[in-house]
Amino acid sequence: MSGIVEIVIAGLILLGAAFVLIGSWGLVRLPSTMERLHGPTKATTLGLGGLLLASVVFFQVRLGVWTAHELLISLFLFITAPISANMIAKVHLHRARTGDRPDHDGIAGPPPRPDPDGEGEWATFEAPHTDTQASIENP
Amino acid sequence: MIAIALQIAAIAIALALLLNGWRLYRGPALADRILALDTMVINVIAVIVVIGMMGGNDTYFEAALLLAMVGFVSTIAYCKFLLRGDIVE
Amino acid sequence: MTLLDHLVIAPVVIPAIIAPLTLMVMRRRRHVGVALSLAGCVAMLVVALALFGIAQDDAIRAYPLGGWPAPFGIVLVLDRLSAGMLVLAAVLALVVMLHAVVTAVDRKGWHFHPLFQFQLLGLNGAFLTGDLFNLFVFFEVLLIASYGLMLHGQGAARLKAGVAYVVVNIVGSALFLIALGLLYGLTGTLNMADLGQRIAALGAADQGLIRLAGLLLLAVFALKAAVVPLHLWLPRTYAATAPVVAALFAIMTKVGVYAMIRVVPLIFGDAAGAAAWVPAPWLLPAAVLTAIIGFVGVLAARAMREQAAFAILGSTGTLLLAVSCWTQATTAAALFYLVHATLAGAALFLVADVTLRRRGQYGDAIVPSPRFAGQQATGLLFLAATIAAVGLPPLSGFVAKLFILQTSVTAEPWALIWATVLGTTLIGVVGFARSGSTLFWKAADDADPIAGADRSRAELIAPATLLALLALLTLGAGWATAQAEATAAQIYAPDRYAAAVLTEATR
Amino acid sequence: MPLMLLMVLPFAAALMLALGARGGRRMHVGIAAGASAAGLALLLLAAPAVLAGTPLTARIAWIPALGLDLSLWLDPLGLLFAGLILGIGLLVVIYAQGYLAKAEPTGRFLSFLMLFQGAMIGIALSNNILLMLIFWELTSLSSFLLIGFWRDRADARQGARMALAVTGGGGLALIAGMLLLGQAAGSYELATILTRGAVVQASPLYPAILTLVLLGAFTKSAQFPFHFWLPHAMAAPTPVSAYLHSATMVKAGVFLLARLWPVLAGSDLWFYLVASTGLVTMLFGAGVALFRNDLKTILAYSTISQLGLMVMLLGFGTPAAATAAVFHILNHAAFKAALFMNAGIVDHETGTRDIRRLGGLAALMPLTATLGTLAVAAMAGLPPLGGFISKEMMLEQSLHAAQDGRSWLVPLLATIAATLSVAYSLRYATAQFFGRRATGDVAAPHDPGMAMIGPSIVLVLVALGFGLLPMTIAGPLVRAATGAVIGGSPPALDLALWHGINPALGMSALAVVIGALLLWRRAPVARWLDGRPALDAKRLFDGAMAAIVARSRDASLAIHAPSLQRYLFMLFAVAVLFGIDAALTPGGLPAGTRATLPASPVAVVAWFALVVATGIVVAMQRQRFLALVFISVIGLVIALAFVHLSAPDLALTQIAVEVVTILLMLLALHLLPKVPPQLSSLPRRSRDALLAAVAGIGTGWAAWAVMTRDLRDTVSSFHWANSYPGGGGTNVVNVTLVDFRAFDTLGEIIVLGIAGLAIYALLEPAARGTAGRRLREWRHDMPHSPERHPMMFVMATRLLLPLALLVGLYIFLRGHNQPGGGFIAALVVSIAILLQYLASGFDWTDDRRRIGEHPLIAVGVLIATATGLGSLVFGARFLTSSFGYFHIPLVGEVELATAMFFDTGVACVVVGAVMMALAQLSHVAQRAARNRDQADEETSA
Amino acid sequence: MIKRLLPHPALTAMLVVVWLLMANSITVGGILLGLVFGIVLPKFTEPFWPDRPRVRFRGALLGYVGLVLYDIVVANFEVARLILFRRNRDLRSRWLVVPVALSSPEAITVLAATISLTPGTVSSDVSADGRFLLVHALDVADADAEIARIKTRYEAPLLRIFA
Amino acid sequence: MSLEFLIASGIAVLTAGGVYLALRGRTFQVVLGLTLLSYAVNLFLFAIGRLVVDRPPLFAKGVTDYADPLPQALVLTAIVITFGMTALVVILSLRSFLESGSDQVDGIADAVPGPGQDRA
Repeated sequence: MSGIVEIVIAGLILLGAAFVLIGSWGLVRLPSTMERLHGPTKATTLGLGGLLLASVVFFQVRLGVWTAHELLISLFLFITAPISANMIAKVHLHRARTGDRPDHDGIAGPPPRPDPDGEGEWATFEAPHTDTQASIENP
Repeated sequence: MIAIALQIAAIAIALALLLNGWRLYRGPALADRILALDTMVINVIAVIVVIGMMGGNDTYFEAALLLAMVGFVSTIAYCKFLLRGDIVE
Repeated sequence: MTLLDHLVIAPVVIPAIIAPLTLMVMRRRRHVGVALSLAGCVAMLVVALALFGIAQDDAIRAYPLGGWPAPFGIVLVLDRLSAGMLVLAAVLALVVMLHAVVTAVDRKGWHFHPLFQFQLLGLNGAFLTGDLFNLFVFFEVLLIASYGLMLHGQGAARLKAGVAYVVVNIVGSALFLIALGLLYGLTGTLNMADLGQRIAALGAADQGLIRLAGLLLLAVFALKAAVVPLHLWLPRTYAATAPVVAALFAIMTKVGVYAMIRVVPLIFGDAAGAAAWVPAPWLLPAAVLTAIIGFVGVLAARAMREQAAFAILGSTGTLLLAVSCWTQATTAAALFYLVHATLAGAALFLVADVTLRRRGQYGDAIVPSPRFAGQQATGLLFLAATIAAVGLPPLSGFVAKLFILQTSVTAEPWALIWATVLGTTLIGVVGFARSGSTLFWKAADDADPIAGADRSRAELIAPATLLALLALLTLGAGWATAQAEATAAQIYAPDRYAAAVLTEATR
Repeated sequence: MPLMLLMVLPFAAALMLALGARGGRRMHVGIAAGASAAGLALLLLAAPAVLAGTPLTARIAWIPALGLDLSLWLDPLGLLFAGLILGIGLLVVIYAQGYLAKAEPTGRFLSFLMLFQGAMIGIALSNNILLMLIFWELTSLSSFLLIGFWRDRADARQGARMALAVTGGGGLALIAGMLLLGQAAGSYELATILTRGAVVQASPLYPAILTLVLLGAFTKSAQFPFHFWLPHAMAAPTPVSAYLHSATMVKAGVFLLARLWPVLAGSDLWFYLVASTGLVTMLFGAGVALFRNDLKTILAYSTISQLGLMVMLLGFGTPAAATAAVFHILNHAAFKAALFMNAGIVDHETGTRDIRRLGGLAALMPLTATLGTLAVAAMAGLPPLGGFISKEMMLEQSLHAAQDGRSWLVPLLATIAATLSVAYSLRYATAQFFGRRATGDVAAPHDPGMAMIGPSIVLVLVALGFGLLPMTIAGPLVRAATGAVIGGSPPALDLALWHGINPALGMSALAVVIGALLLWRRAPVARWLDGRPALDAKRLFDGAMAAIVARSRDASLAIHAPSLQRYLFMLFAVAVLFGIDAALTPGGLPAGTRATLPASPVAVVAWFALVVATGIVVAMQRQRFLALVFISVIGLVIALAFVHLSAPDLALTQIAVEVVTILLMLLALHLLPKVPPQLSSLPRRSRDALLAAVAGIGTGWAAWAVMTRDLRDTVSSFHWANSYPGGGGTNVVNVTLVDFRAFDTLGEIIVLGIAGLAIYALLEPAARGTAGRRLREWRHDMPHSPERHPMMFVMATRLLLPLALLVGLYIFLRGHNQPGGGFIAALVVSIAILLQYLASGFDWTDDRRRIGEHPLIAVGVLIATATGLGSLVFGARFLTSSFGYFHIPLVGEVELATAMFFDTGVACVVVGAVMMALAQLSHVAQRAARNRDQADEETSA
Repeated sequence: MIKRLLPHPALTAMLVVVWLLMANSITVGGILLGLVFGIVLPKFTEPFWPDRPRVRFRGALLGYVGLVLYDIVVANFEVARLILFRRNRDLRSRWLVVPVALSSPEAITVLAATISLTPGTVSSDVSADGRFLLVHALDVADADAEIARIKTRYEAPLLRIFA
Repeated sequence: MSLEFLIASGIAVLTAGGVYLALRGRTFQVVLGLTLLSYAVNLFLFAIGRLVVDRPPLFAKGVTDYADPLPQALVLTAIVITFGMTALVVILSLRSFLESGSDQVDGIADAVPGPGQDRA
């Protein structure tokens, strides 16, 4: 194993680990739910990404074959992580609005209405319209 | 060198897990806890990858892949439960 | 390798095929499903009888599944004990199934037939297997099928009792797994014959753990067999479920006893060090209490099903009195009684079923009701069933009790055993005399007979068949006791078992 | 063979009567009488040989293991008894024809009667004491049926139950006694036992044997203090009383004493127990009889008294006394049966049995009165009837008996008893037949037809004959029977009315005189007695019984309270107790010496998370939802542990199962109440916590002890070595599952399949009935967002479905060689489909599914089983796998294994069961929601 | 013919690639098997994904992916700095309402996912009529500039891809 | 601290928690208790194969050090069976609640009947 490759691998590992840690630190230290939601995205993206890249290189060197399948993990996370974030945000919005503790709104305050002039409301607060093309409400 | 880096990474991730645990324990909102759990799953994937490299075999890949794929399902389900009560409508 | 050699797997394979088939056809063609199910029961009986015949040569046959030799793979073992249990299960199943079809209980809910077949699969597998973990698996099969059957038809009381039944048994399964873990962790094997040999070779440091494993196994089996104080689930469960199902369950408690009889001499025999005959000191007092509580319950019961449930409890106690002596002779007596008690318990439940169907709103409560259709015939059946249940002559229960009393006389606490057997019999007699005279003699004043004269007499066939079988068992008691003795002789020769199982040729 | 025929006849008759219960009354009587007569004829045929000293025997081997054979013999004693049974049986059957009302079910009645007759014959003929036990208990049972024949009458039912309880209970004691006797004598064959009296009496078991046997005999023969059931058995139809309670059943006890006389008699213990019991009973019965007013009750107490007499005689243990007993058996049978029939006639004709409402019947019913008076005379022991002779013999013997050294005591008491019996006998006759005329409810009673009166004529003639020509009629039989009783050569016999003047004659005369005087002065005593609260055995018995039942009920209810918590506590407690037991074995539960593995920081953190999460789950009383979240944490930690500890398959399974479990619980939680459960009391929680702690520490310690031990050769080294060459796969866990232990897996998928079926059966009807109503009444318990199907989520699941299926296929295909396999693949697929349900709703998804859960489960089990059977075709064992490597152009080397088919079956069942559980559960929720909407519309409209 | 076999070539291609990645080797057999699955699975799952969008401009797609990856890395460092060094009270976190010109739900989802994946912004909700995205930003000075950036940098290419 | 200790104490904690919860009176708590208990049992069964790090039981020629595959297979079977049982218990308790209106394990009525007065 050549020195440079080793350094690359070690660097990637440390980078990944650092972002994982920072993400979790953000989760702890940021002041309210919506802000905290930003922390873990680092872990999902660069944190794990770094570790997985390190793994790719590592096993290439170790076993002599390209084992790119680690990238699949990232692929799946890229598909799923935004959904998790979205749903958690919805929960936050919903409970902040209906719950008995409105102070959960955090720094940004309550969300503005989508269209200041229109009648519309966010989907969490109002059942999605069924007549728009973007609607996926099942009949 | 890689070994040392892995050790450091392991400790860092362990620390991260502890932090997640703290958030999970403290809340205060349910959304916070779900978020903490979700993050924990991500971090466990990281642990698994690190363990895989430490042990030098890649049979752990599947576990990580599976977690990445289905780990979010429970997060979603918890959210859906809080939003709608009924997770399947 | 002739087809006959493969017959051992038939008791498992037949229901494994019949059950899914009935599941598939049931929705569209009910009668085909019912016919299939009945045919399955008949086939199982035929196979069981054939196996019983094969086992008559006193050889112990091992069937290594997948061709993997014991102890590495799972073996099925055909000996007199397993063959006998198979026949018993098949006979009971056929009769109960007939009754279920005749009384249309199978239509009262979903999936009666597949669950029934799976239940048999579990029973048969448990009787045949020579591997302890596999025994666990089949315990689970028969348990979960029994949950389904127990809840068949539902209703609030049944569901609540079901929760208790299921939860308790799940915890029991957890204990089973822990015991299995200990055994494997200490010996590195799961085959029963192999376990016996390896336990004998364990060092002094392992004695406590192996004793623990043995005791935990005992607890599990005692839970299944409903031994005091682990019996608490039984009265409620059996009284709450459909009587037909309860009739089938008459054999469920016996599976626990079977497991004790199978496992203890084989694994925890003389050579097992601190674990030798490990249940012995605990089992006897528990059996005494079980018999007493059971028959006192018979006396105290206020409904026929409750009474039958307690009778089953009492019979388990009596049975375990014999088992707890752990001698070849008492085990033979126990086996004979086991067969009798199973059929008698089932008969009681079937009679209860017939009665409660005919009494309308009075159900099976032990209160006087107006005259109802077939009161004479039902009363006679009840009389015969109770005679069998308490063990009075002329039915085989008396012979069985004599057998137990005679063989247990060599045991240390024989006086206690005798007093319990005879005393509980008296309590049972009084209890059943009370309920029978109230149900079938006493009539509620000034009331019109309960409608239902059109009730089919066919309902009486199944209970009558069981009682006829008991009569046959009495007449053929000479043969049956000889069978029991031969079976017990095999059980108490674990070396022969081990030799047969562990040296079977590989694939 | 005639013995067997004799034995079978009554049972055959009973069976015929039972089957032909709808036939005519004449036919019924014909069958019963025919059977009795035929039996009697057989007996007569056999009699000469038997009396000549060669007992008939017959034997059919039955249960050699028990020493229980169908072994019969007919010796003189048996002959005497069988003769009584059949002879009186015949008369009773004839009498019953007249007695029973037209509406009564004679078929049933006679069937029971024949059953009883068979049982009695069995007792008389048994040459095997175990066989005798069977018949013994049968008599109790059949008498239960006969006493309770008039089932509508409360006293009949109670009387029947009481008789059964007492005689059946005694029978149980007898069982123990007989078994011990067999043990002591070394045989259950009566003929053999009878020769081993010395052995038995020398045995340490002798007192126990004697006590137990006597318990049986005394209960059956209504000896004090077990007598109380007999008067209440009078609720039976009178033919039954005549048969059972005079001539036969109650004599079974006496017969037993006589039968076992050679073995058991002769000891001091025998004398004291038997003779004194008999004496007391004789006195007591006679005394009570004098003050009763019901005809049958008087007869019942007199029977008790007379039975006491016979028992006492046998208790004396001398051959002469035995002779007297045997002769009195005959006499008593004759006159008592006649008297019962007489009472029945009076009852039948006048409508009452109350002696105070009767009188002067002699004028109206001369024949009845004559017969009654004669029979009473026999009972009173007046010449020239047989009763006189046997009473004389009794008094004579009492003089020879020395009780407790006070030689005057026995004769005195015997005389008193004789006096009393004279008194009640005379009262019985005079009050009914003579004096002031009173006829009960009927104006002009008259003598009944021949069917009813005939039998008593015969009996009274016999009784007369016993007195006038004793040696001719009874001599040979009594002599031979006595010989059989004492087990030696029969003593010289001289039965005659006149033996010259001797003390016995004096005592007898005294008894008659004082008895008559007593009757004269009876009224004041009776009045005095009427004012006293009588000690009523029945009330005592019933009260005791009711109390016992009530206490049993309380105890049973208290023990079996419907409490799952109790069930589980017991189970855990037993397990903990066993743990303690094991820890107390010598050596205890030591830990081993195996080197341990160091723990990494991650492991410590994970452990910490596990412990804290468990604590929170336990402590989370208020928030069930959060408890679930922490369960997820625990699952995650365990999956991590599996990964770390070299179990990738387990980790995969754990991860997938965890998700499904959480979904399931959330679905259920939705419909379950989320109220904070009430806390149980502090002591209870402390108790549970203590138990839990001990259980936890014990389990943990056991795990520690095992883990720190070195393991010898395990069977899994074979699996390791054979998985590739023999199983065709490198993933040993998977090869174990689908090959080495495929049978386990077959069972396991069946468990899953059954779970699916059971769940379906549970949930399918949930929308109806109470549950349906409750679902309809269901209301939101928290504010809900109006959005059902979040767009991003739905879109993501659409892309994820094909991807997840692909992953599932991948995991499935490689499972044999790498972590994975059918089970995990199936879970992945299930989760992918469940995601669709989550995102797009039940209806939408369900419409698009192609295969139902039921066929999946069915087909899965079938595939797995068929794969196993496939190997049979190739001559291999069930579930034998085979595999091969095939070269396919372009693709290259491909491995195909039958295990894959098996795994396909596994996968099908798993998908089916998982989908069944979750889809069905969510469907209930669905229906709940729909019902709710409907209800809302209705209320708003 | 090809159209019928491969109604969704993009999905098929994706499945083949994923398969090869999982199998972790590129062999003829692997590709063939992947193709089989790539053809069968979309067919099989068709009912679950009605109206699959047609994806154009494959080059644009790749460019978009590269752009997003680049942004992710940059944003990661940016946000890491925020988390580590910015005091809470100095955080300028706020809600952004992003009007969306995209119409198909798939496209909107991709846009929202992109926003979420780049640290610093999380798309929290869609308006009920699907015309606005609610985005939470961790720290923005100028909300309108940020909205404009999202629209030009992400939405514009997506409009071309999901034409 | 050794891995063995962590596992053993983990089993102990899970068992204790499971036993305690199973003895509570509400079906949901009992279900949670059973879940904990089954975790404990699975870990126990797994642990009796002894702990091995980085040696998954994937056969390769010449390898002599590997995790015992048999307990793993047993645990797999146990997990599956436990899942089936858990599913049944969950649904059964739900069903019995629907039928009797009380989620007390023995159907004893509540002081506060009906579902849901409290936030989840």
